[in-house]
Order: sequence, then structure tokens, then C-alpha cells
Amino acid sequence: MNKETERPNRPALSLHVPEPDARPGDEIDFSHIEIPAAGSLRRPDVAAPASDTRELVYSLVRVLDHDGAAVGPWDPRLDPDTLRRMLRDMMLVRVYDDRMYRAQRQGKTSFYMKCTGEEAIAVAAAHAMDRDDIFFPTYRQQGLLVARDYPLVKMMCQVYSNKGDPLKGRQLPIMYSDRGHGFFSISGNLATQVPQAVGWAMASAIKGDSRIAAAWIGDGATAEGDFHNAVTFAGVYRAPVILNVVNNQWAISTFSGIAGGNLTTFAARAVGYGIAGLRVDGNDALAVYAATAWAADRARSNLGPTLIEHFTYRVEGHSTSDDPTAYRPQGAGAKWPLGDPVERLRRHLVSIGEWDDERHQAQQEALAAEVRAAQREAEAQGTLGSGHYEDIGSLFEDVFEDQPWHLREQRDEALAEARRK
Amino acid sequence: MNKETERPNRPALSLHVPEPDARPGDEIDFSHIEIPAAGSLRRPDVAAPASDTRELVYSLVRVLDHDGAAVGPWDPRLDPDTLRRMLRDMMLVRVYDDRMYRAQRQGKTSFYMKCTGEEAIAVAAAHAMDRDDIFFPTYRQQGLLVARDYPLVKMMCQVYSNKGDPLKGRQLPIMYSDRGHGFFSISGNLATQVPQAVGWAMASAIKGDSRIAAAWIGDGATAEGDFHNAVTFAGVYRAPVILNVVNNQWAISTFSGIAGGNLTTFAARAVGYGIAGLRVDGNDALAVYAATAWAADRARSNLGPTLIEHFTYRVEGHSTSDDPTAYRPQGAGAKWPLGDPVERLRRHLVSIGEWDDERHQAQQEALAAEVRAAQREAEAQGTLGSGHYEDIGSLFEDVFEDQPWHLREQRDEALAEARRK
Amino acid sequence: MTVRNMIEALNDAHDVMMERDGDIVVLGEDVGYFGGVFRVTAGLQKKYGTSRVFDAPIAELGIVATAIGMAAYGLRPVAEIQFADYIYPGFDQIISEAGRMRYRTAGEWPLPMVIRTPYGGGIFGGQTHSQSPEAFFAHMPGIKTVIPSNPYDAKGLLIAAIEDNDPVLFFEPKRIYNGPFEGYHDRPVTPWAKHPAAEVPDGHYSVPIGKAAIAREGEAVTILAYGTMVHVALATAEAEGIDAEVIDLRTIVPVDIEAIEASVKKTGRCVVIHEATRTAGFGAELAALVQERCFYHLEAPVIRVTGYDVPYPHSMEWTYFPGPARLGPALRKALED
Amino acid sequence: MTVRNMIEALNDAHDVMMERDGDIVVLGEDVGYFGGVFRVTAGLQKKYGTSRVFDAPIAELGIVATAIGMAAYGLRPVAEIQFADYIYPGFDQIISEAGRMRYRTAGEWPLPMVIRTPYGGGIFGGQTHSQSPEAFFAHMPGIKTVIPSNPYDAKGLLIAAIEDNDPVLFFEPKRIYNGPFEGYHDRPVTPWAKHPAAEVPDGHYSVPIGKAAIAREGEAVTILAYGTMVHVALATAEAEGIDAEVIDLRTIVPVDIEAIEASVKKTGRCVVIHEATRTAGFGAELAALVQERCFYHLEAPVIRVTGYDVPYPHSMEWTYFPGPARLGPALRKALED
Ligand SMILES: Cc1ncc(C[n+]2csc(CCOP(=O)(O)OP(=O)(O)O)c2C)c(N)n1
Ligand SMILES: Cc1ncc(C[n+]2csc(CCOP(=O)(O)OP(=O)(O)O)c2C)c(N)n1
Ligand SMILES: [Mg+2]
Ligand SMILES: [Mg+2]
Repeated sequence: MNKETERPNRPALSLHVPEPDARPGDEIDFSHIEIPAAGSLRRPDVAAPASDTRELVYSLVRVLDHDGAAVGPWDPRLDPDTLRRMLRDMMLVRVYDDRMYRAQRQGKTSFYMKCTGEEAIAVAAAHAMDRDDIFFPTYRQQGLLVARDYPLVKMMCQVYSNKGDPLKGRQLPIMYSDRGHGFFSISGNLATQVPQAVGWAMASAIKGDSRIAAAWIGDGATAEGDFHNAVTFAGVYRAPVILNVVNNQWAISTFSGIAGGNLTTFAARAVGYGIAGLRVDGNDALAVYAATAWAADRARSNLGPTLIEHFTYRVEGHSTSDDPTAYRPQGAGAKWPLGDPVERLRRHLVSIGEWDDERHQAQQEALAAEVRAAQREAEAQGTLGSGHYEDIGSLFEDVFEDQPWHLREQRDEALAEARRK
Repeated sequence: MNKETERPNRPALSLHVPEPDARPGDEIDFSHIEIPAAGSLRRPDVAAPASDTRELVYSLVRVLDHDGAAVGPWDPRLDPDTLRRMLRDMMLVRVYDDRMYRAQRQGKTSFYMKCTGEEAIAVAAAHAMDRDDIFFPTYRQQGLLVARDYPLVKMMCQVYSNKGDPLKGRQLPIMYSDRGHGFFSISGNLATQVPQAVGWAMASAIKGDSRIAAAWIGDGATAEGDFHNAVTFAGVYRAPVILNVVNNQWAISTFSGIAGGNLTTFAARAVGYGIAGLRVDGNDALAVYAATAWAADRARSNLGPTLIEHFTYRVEGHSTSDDPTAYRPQGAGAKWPLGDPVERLRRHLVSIGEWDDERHQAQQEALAAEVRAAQREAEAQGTLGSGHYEDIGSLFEDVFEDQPWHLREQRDEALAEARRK
Repeated sequence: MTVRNMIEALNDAHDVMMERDGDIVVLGEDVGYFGGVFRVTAGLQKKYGTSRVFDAPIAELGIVATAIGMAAYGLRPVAEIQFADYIYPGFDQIISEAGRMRYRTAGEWPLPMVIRTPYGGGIFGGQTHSQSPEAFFAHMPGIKTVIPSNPYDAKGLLIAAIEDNDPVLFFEPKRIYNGPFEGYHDRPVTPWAKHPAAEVPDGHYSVPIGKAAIAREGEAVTILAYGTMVHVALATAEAEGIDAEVIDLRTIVPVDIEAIEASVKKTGRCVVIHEATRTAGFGAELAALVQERCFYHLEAPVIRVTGYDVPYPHSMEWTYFPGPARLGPALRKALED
Repeated sequence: MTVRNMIEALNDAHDVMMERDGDIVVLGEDVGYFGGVFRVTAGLQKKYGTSRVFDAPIAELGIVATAIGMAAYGLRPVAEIQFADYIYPGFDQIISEAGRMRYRTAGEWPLPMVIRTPYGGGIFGGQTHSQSPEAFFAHMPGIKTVIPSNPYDAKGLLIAAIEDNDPVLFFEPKRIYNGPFEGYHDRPVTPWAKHPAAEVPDGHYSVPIGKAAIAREGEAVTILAYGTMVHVALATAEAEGIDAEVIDLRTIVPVDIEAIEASVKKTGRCVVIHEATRTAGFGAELAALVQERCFYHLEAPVIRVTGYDVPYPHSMEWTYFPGPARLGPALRKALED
């Protein structure tokens, strides 16, 4: 306490800086995390007022119980084909992540990001929405593309920034974009996509369209002003949009407490704005599906936005540039009490007699082969290391619809420079 | 509904744009506004967890009842001298506003803003806090300066941008600033001061100081990202700060529904972030005092921030540039059910036998004389119209601590230009 | 043909385009029922309804971002930022998002959108109602920046901006909303009515983005100007009796380099004028371009006449403002050398 | 005297100053326990505690704004923005608030604060990990902008920035954190260890803000550069065998005009190089200044060698990057004319 400012009967203040429960060397302990029993949370009518979700935001929508049974009012009662399709998509995402991660390590590209443990959040949401609804994702929803059958080869070509890259080598790996698949361009600037999704949804409402939008954002990025603006506009104009907060509890090396996660849930933000909010077990594909379907129904019925927190855990490092053992205990992900989303859905399918180990094994191998084949095809079109996208003229295109004089001149300068090299 | 996007069994969406209940020509009707009885709201212990305020944010802290009696657990039980002082400050603010408003109309300055009906929000808060706490105000808390005995003449000189202007004619009228009175520079950029207040409070905590900060922001400006960042940082680091939202229901011509005011209360934002929140009858000086004192106690006890919504009504136009009859019914302010803050405090003092009409009349005249005298003194130092602040050299000072070469050169250019003129 | 001031011309541009194209929507603070603090959108909500013209929360970031989303959907939003001084909360969405979307999506997601904002000083608005931030937007790729100087151009350029398939920043010099301003603050203001450029055609027409206008022909020196400064330049040339050629750039990105080169190569001398602060202002770009491309024609250095590198003041507004008293000597100097 | 790379030198500057002054606090995304994604703040939280070195929410606006509040209180905050590309959410607080506080409070509320941020490309970071936005900050009053080019200057300038009583933007060219980079991406990288400027004194010393350094003396042509480009300039001069004088500006606001004038008046020729996009970049200001002040000494136009006016690309990074292959011909051209 510094003298000058000392005053009688006034206690000295001190700064509170939240700290995670465990750092490298500590034993990770998730026992304090409250996990309501699957099926225990009530499901309000889709047409209920937003205020009817006020206490739901402090609990968790959970459908799959410990034995893989689907229980309670949120059970979406999906047919086996859909369940199998979701399982397949999640497995494919994981295989794809592993291959691309390895490709980066092999120097075939500059950067990669996995979504291990978060596959259900993207895959189940994609299946719960219509094919012509639009997604405004972050870099951890590659599952959306997989669920919409976006060609793996194209994804890989983008990651390799090679001749086949639909984005012409302009974007960092994994910053996918594809209008035809309703997958909006991923931005490197966190949170910017959320108010954009709200604007898209407002436009859909303005035109009397019936398509809705969904946006994803990480726990850490919710601190950006963009998020606040997004929720404000969405609420005010009752935009038909689903605002997904993926709370994987980490933002690079920073735990969610620094984003306010120790004070309340991220789903509780919805209460603050007076919109509908849900908090979901993000590792439970059926819960994610059910919550998304509920929110989509509300949006389509002109009842406005829903904010959904997907409670999960970032099992791997932030990206290939990150080593999480520098700031949190090793193997923390394996201890996450809500388990692995792929394994949980698999167990459910098995428990209802619609799946078995052989089929799982076979599918695992088939997917691995599919990805290997796609990788060969993609690498035939080059990698960042060798044969990346190279077309000097294109560097100066798409800045504007037509090229102004200064870009024409600069293109010619660049071409001349290339000739000299 | 446009054809291309039409789809079977999908209802057409439409954009919801909130509209105020009444526009010019309509009868203004405030009957739908829920006003809990004075004294009816419980008062949590100062050390209670933030979650203990979760339902309080939907009600109103009210102390003065219809007959001017102070009732209930929030009654701050103030001594008559303090009550009279608050009444005097509020009356003075109103007289000052009227004079300055008229001065602008007389062409003596470019701009002015009144706080009519909102006097209690600044005055009572100032008296509930310590003299060495700091304020980060908006342009409608001139009451803070009055309550801290800031010289009226100086205020007027700032409004006139004249030779006596402590801000050297640099700032728009009413953008006061005075470090000695713990009144932080008012910014023209809405909401920017709120995260700055949080930073100041964090610094106080870092240094083991005991002083706290308070910020004010309007209902409309809460939509800015600055507000979101402010509450997030304040919550995360438990900053000793009071975040006041002055909900006067209008933002120039835009009603509070466009800021989300139709969805929930502004106090409810606190719930979304998991910090303490209170909603106060902003026209009840004792309620404002009590809520501020409660929040200040929490802050000083290292229990972090409190968000206080002051529910009030902007009786006058936004500023001298605004004519409210263009967008809302005439005389709406007079119908505001929570009454006039000056009148309510006067009635209370009278009801407890500490005030009477003669003294009120006398004080009114004394204050009018005081303001007239101050105005004469201020105008003796010039007005914007004639004799405004003029010192070309000073135009180039205080950009940096010392003047770099380019500003020296530009100063000389300006001086040469003046000589030519 | 109707005599219109700049506000009326801009309002008419909205009306003409909204009538023709149902995909055009207008949003911004106070633009709806009230029609904008400068009345540019007056009457539009009444005519086109609240779902095409509506008030926005006080959140410039959200205004720009939702406009981006609307443009991504296929609408053509026209967003108003109440004062250019308040555009910064939306800066990231403009610079990082709007300006790059076509590029980063390889052309799949162009963003046809306009951001209009009143700008510049001369109205005793102090440091937060007077700024001229055009240079910021000129520095980042993907954004066109337009600044009209009279009612005819204002309507024609705004229509061109709305029809453009790229994001356009449209700065409206608020000092000349109601009448041309030559920089003599002590003289009575003349209304637009007396000015030929106030003869504004009814209905649809456009003024091309990227084309400058020769506001005054001359042989002795070239003055590069835009917005309010065009009138300052014209008045100063008259007052000084200098045979100056005044180029009204109208668009600063893309700038009309042919017009600039042709004029400077003819006159051999060049003075650049803008109201914004000098350092790294757009005048620096113009001076750099001129000396790069006309070096051997230049008989004197390019002179910059600008606002000073200080926050826009209140009481000493006229000391700050670059008027004839600053431009005149600069012109004479350009001719001496 | 210890051999340090730029990261170690910057880390040491923090350490030296935090040791001396208890009012210095460090905040930013991932700067605490982890020590920053580039490790510049490594070890500081352990040594000085969480209330002086702490992680911030992902909110650049809040980071800048709370730093402003801390400086207003009397602390000397040093805030890190993780990448310069992410500074825009804080733009309004920097431009409208930090840059004007001393002015608008008539000197009552100066803001001693530093905003550090890694910037520039050359690391395959794509359009959002490669930008050079220095020109934006040069255009608005009240902000000093510093850009070091080697470990010695990095430490000395950061200490000067922390001791300065005005807001200082401190751009760290991330491509040269670990070693100088001459622009030949196909050659092996050399570590700082081999470079004289890696000899960094222990303890306190400062390099004055506003003073340029002559990185190489020469008579034939002046190259104005800063950050990574200083090394590109030196290498190119060698490779081309041109007797170029290389001025390392080190600070762009206030810029060292004496050094620039002296050199250009000596050589009569000037080439400006920066990595940022060309239009309205800081090179425009430099070209404008040089032709204004050295016109009659110039034998050729000032040439700008810059990045192109497109978003920073990923796969074609080396086509974008202004290296010796771009500077060389420019130098030859400057000499021809
Ligand atoms: C505006 C902005 N600030 C900072 C960054 C740097 N950054 C990239 S990812 C990241 C962490 C994001 O964490 P979170 O939002 O929780 O998403 P997650 O990575 O956990 O999926 C940060 C700080 C950025 N990309 N954009
Ligand atoms: C960033 C920014 N955007 C817009 C404005 C223009 N403006 C000034 S006051 C105002 C309305 C503010 O309303 P509110 O926050 O409710 O405060 P009140 O005037 O009611 O006290 C607006 C839009 C501004 N000053 N700053
Ligand atoms: Mg996260
Ligand atoms: Mg208000």
C-alpha cells in the first residue's frame, strides 16, 4: 500500500486477477464442475418468452447419459441414419484434423488448427439446420463444411495454399470460405463475423425470406465489442440468428476466467440482453442438435435470436504455433468429465443396436483411406512448401470489381519484378 | 415476400423495428410503466454475492413515497443538512442550466445541454461518494461539479470558450474537465469514459489505494463496444468502480427500445456479466444516494463493481441543436410518473419539518442571484460571440509534452497568417 | 430540374434509388422517424417503411457490421455514421472486413454498401464534430472514397456509390450542406440557390466515381482540392487574381491521375489543399504522386495547405481552418519559385 | 553487455524499467503466465506479480481504454496488442482519447503509456498477421510512433517510450525478432548473435525518440527506411554496389527532419521504402516532406518502394514483400534520372 494515498478507516484495495485451477505440474481437478444429470433440464415451449430461459442458462442441456442412452425432454429422437451420419462426420473431421496437423508438421503448410473434442458442436448444429441456412463460423467449425459434404480436396488445397486453393492462396490455412455451401468467409479478426451474421439475418427478415443464420464465437472472443453489438442488434430487431458461444475454456494460454467465465456462465449473457439463452453439454451431439433445433424453430417463427453456450474443453493446443504444456497440465483434455463427443455418440448408437465395433472399425479405416486419397489428390496440386498458388496477376484482382489504374500499374511492376528474379 | 426465396412450409420472416408508444400528435401514456411501491424492495447485505441482486434488477430502489416520506430498508437516513445541501445543489444545477441555455439562444455560445429531471442522479451520487473518489461523467452530470463546489464562473467560461476557459477554448461547451475536483474530461465520443474509469479503478487497486471510481453513461450509449469492454474488465478484475447507466429513455430522437430497452432492463446487463446490479428511481435523490452508497461500500471492500441503472426521463431536448417535438409528444416530460427530483426532495424536507416554502423561495432567489452574478463575471471575460479564447500559440501546445519541430513550424505559420489577416 | 441544396440532393438520391431498387435499405443513428440529425434521410421511413429505413443502436461497429452482413445477403445497405468523428468504433469492420471481403473470398462475396457520413469543420463543432479522416480509408485496400463539393455531384455521386458493387465511403462536407463556403467566416453565407450546381436534375443520373472535375480552368498553377476546399480554392484564385486551375477530385480512391497529371504538366506548379491534419494526410499522397509523375514539369515544389497537426479546436476554429488567408500566400509562393 | 536478440532486448527493457519504477504495469492478451505469444514478457509475471503483469480479455478496445485510465491515475502502463493487425478495435480509444487527452484537458491529464505490438510480414501470417499500419497513427495528433530495427535500439527506444510522458505506439517488426532479415527469403536466416547491434548493454540506457540513425553513410542516394526495411536497404546497397546512405528513421512521429534534409541535400536523390501498402502510406509523407524541403537539391523524383495496395497475401508473400529485387531497380532508376 503506498503511503501518499493511505487514509484512515479505508481498507487498502487490491487487484483480483483470476487464475486457473491448475498450471503445469499441478494435478488437474475437474471435480468442482457442476454436471446436472442428463435429461434433468426442462425444455420450454419454442414459443415461450425469452425470460422463460432465465434459469436454464445456469444449467446444462444434456441428452446422452453415462451409458449412452438418450433421455429427457431435449431428446431430439433422431432416426438412426441421421445419428450414423453425424457420427461419420465427426469421425471424418477428426481424421482430417490429424492428417492436416501432421502435414503442417511436415512443412507442407504454414499453420493448422484442430477442433478435437469440439466436433459435435459444428456437426450436430449443421444437421439441425436447413441446407440453405447460412453459417458464420470461426476457425474451429470445420465440421460444418464436412457435414455439408464440402469436398475434402478443396479444404486441403486451401490449407496448402496451392494451385487448387479456391481462395487463390490469399488466406491463411483453415480460413475457408464457400458461398455455395453457406459457409461464410472465416476472418482472422476475432468476433467480427457475429454482428455480420446478425446483419445477414436481418436482411433475410427484411426480404421476407425464411432462411436463418448461425454464428460461432469462442469464449475468449466474447470480450470483443463485436459480440456486444451483435447481441444488441439481434435482440432489438429480433434477428433470426443463432449465436453460438463455444466455451472450450481456453483462449490460447488464457483461461476463460479472464473472459469473465468465473463470474457466471456465457449463456447468462442472454439474460443480460433479454434474449433466449441455453447452455449445452457441447460434447453431447444430441444436446447440441436439440438446442440448435429449438433455437432454429424460434428464429423461423420470428421469435428472434437465441444465444447458446456450448460447454466443452479444448483438448489440443490452440494451433500448430502453440504448446499448451507451457501453461496448463499435460493431458488435461483426457480428464474432461463430459467425455469425448465421438465416443459418446458411438456408444449411444451401439446402445440402441444401430452400430457395433466392426462397423465402427471399418468406418474408421474407410474414412482414413478417404482422407489419404484426398490428400494425395490435393498434394498433386502442390503445397505451400512446393508448388503453392502462384499467379501474380491474381494478386491484384478482387480488390475491387474492376481494377483501378494504380493496381494495374502495380501489377505490371510486380510482373516486371518477377521477370527480373 | 420475394418469390425466389419462397419455400414450402417455411413462414416468411419479417424485421421487427421497435417503436415508441407515442409520436407527435399522440397522447403520451406512461400507465404501462411498472412502479413498485417506495420501500418495497429488499436491500441485500453489502457483502452479499452479486447473484443476490439477480431479481433486484427488474424492480426499482425507491425511498421517497408519494407524500415525500422516506421509507424502507434503502432509506439512507441522512441528516437534514445533507438533505438541504442536496436540494440546494439540484436547484442550482437547474438555475444554471436555464441561464446557460438562454445564453446559447442569445448567441453567446455554440452549444449547450441541460440535465433537467436528472439532477438527482449526479448530485446525490456525488454526496454519497468521498471527495477524493473520481468521476468519469458524460455531458449530463454537471451536478457532480456543482456538488463539489466547482466555481460556477469557471464552468461558464468553459461554456463561453472565453479568456477564462480553463480548457483554453479547445473543447465544445459543457465538455468540462477538472483534475482537482476529480472530474475526468468529458469526451465527445460516447462510452469511451466507461472502460477508462475501470482502468483508473484497477490502478487504484494495483496501488493498494482506497479511492474508487464512478462512471456514467446514457441508455443509448450502452450499445457501444466500450460499455461491454468496461463491464467485462470491471467484473474480471473486481475493479472498485460504480457503473451508472442513466436511462432517460431517449438518445437524441431514438427511444431506448433501439438500445434494447424493450427486452429487459439496463440493470439486467449486470446479471449477464455476473456482477452486482441495481435499478433505481433516478428521480428519487435518496434512492440514488442509497444505491450509490451501497455500491461504494462494496467497491471499497474489494467486492468489485456494481452496475446501477437510473430510471428517469429526459424532460428537455437532447441539446440546443435538438427539437424533441419533432419525434415525441409535446410536454411528455411533465407527465413522467416518477415526478420531478427537485420537487420530491423539497417535499420530503418539508414533510420532516426541515424546510418550508419561504426558505425555498428565498433559496431560489439567492441561487438565481448567484448565477446571475457568476454570469456577469464570466461574460466580463468574453463569450464565444465576442472575446472568445484566442491565443494562437496555445493552439499548438499540449499536443505533446514538448513541441516537436513540425508543430513549432505550424505555429509560426499560424502566427504569420494572423499577422496578415 | 429542381434547385436543391446538398441535403435535399442527397435525400433525393436515396429516394430515387430506393424507388428503383427494393434491395436498398438505410440504417443509422436517428435516420428513421426523425430523418437524421442533418435531415438527409427525412421522409424516407414514412415512404419506404421501417424495415427499409430504421434507427440503429449507438454502435458504429454494429452499424457497419450488420451492413456488411446485409450486403453479403444481397442487399445494398446505405449506412449513416452520424459524424465522421464517430466512425472509429467501426474502423476494424471497415478496414479488416468490408475492404477485404471480395478479395479474401476470391470474389464470391462482394459487398455493395455505402457508408455516408457528414464530415469536416467550420460549424464550431469542436474536436469531435469537425474531423476529416479521409486519409485513413485511402490507405487500406478495397474501399472507394468519395467526397462531393456541390448538390449536383452529391446526388450523382451518391447514386453511383449505391450502384457500385464495392464498399464506398461517402464523406459529406457538412459545412456546405446549405450553401457553398469560401472560407470567409465573417461574410454572410450564400445559399445554394444562387449556385449553378444547385440545379439538380430530378430522377436518376450518376456522376462517375474516380473522375475529377475541372472546377476552374487556368494556366499558372494547379490546385488539387475536394469538398469544401474546392470553394476555398475558387474564391482564393479570384481574390488573388491568379490564373489557377482548380481540380475538384470528387473521389480520392481511385484518384483521377490523368486529370492531375494533365493539369500539373500544363501549369508546372501545384498546390494541394485539405482540411485534415497535415502529417500523413491525403495531401501527402497527392504531393508524392505529383512529384513522382510530373517531376520534370515542376518548376516549384508541391505545396500543402492543410489543417494543423492538432485536434480541431473550438474557439479558434478560424485560426485552424485553411481558408483564403492560408491558400493565397501559398499560391503566390508557388508562382514565385 | 550481453548478446540479445530483439525479443530478449525488449524483455530486458521491461525488466529494467519495472525494477526501477513500481508504477509500470504490463497488460495484454497472453502476456502473463505465458509471457506473450512472442515471449516478449516472459518471466515478468513471476518476478513482479499478477497485479503488475496480467492477462487481458480479448478486447483491444478495453486494453487501450483501461491503460488510459491507469495512466490517468498515474501509472505507466505498457500494453501489448498481440498483432498490429488487431489494433483496430482499439483505434477509437487511441486516436480520439489517448492522442487528445493532454490537449483537451489543457495539460491536466497527460497519459504516459506505451502500446507495443508486433507488426509487419515475412512470416507467412496472411492478411491478419502481417500488416504495417503505422501511417494511421502518424496522421492523428498526440501520438508518438516508434519502430526499432535492431536489439540495441529496441531496448533503448522502449525504455525511452516508457519514460515518455505521452502515448507512444511501439511497433516491433516481428520478422526480425530473431535475426536481421535482408529480404532474401531463400537464403538461410542469420541470428542476431552475429550482428553488432545485438550487443545490448545490461541495465538502463535509452535511445532518444525522434532521432534517426545513419545506418550506412553514402553519397549517391538517400534511402529512408525503418524496421525490417533498414536491413533490406543495407543489403541492397551492398548487392548493387551503390554508395547509398541509409537513414534508419527509428521514429516516424516526430520524424527526424534534420537527418533527412541533411542527407538528401547531400545526395540529391531519395528512395523511400516501407512494407505497408503504398497509397497514403508514410512513404507519401516522406516524399512530400523531401520535395517540399529539398526540391532544389533533388536531381530525380523521390521514389517509393512499398508493399502493394492489396491485402497481405499468404502464398505469394514474397511477391508482395518489398525486398532487394524491388529496391535495387528503384535505386538504379534514382541514379539514372
Ligand atoms: C481481434 C483479435 N484479437 C486477437 C487475436 C489473436 N487470437 C487468435 S485466436 C485467439 C484466442 C481465441 O480464443 P477463443 O475465442 O476462446 O477461441 P478458441 O481458440 O478457444 O476456439 C487470439 C487471442 C485475433 N485473431 N483477433
Ligand atoms: C461514438 C459516438 N456516436 C454517436 C455520437 C452522437 N451522439 C451524441 S449524444 C447521442 C445520444 C446519446 O444518448 P444517451 O447515451 O442515451 O445519452 P443522453 O443524451 O440521453 O444523456 C448521440 C448519438 C457520439 N457523440 N459518439
Ligand atoms: Mg476458447
Ligand atoms: Mg438517454
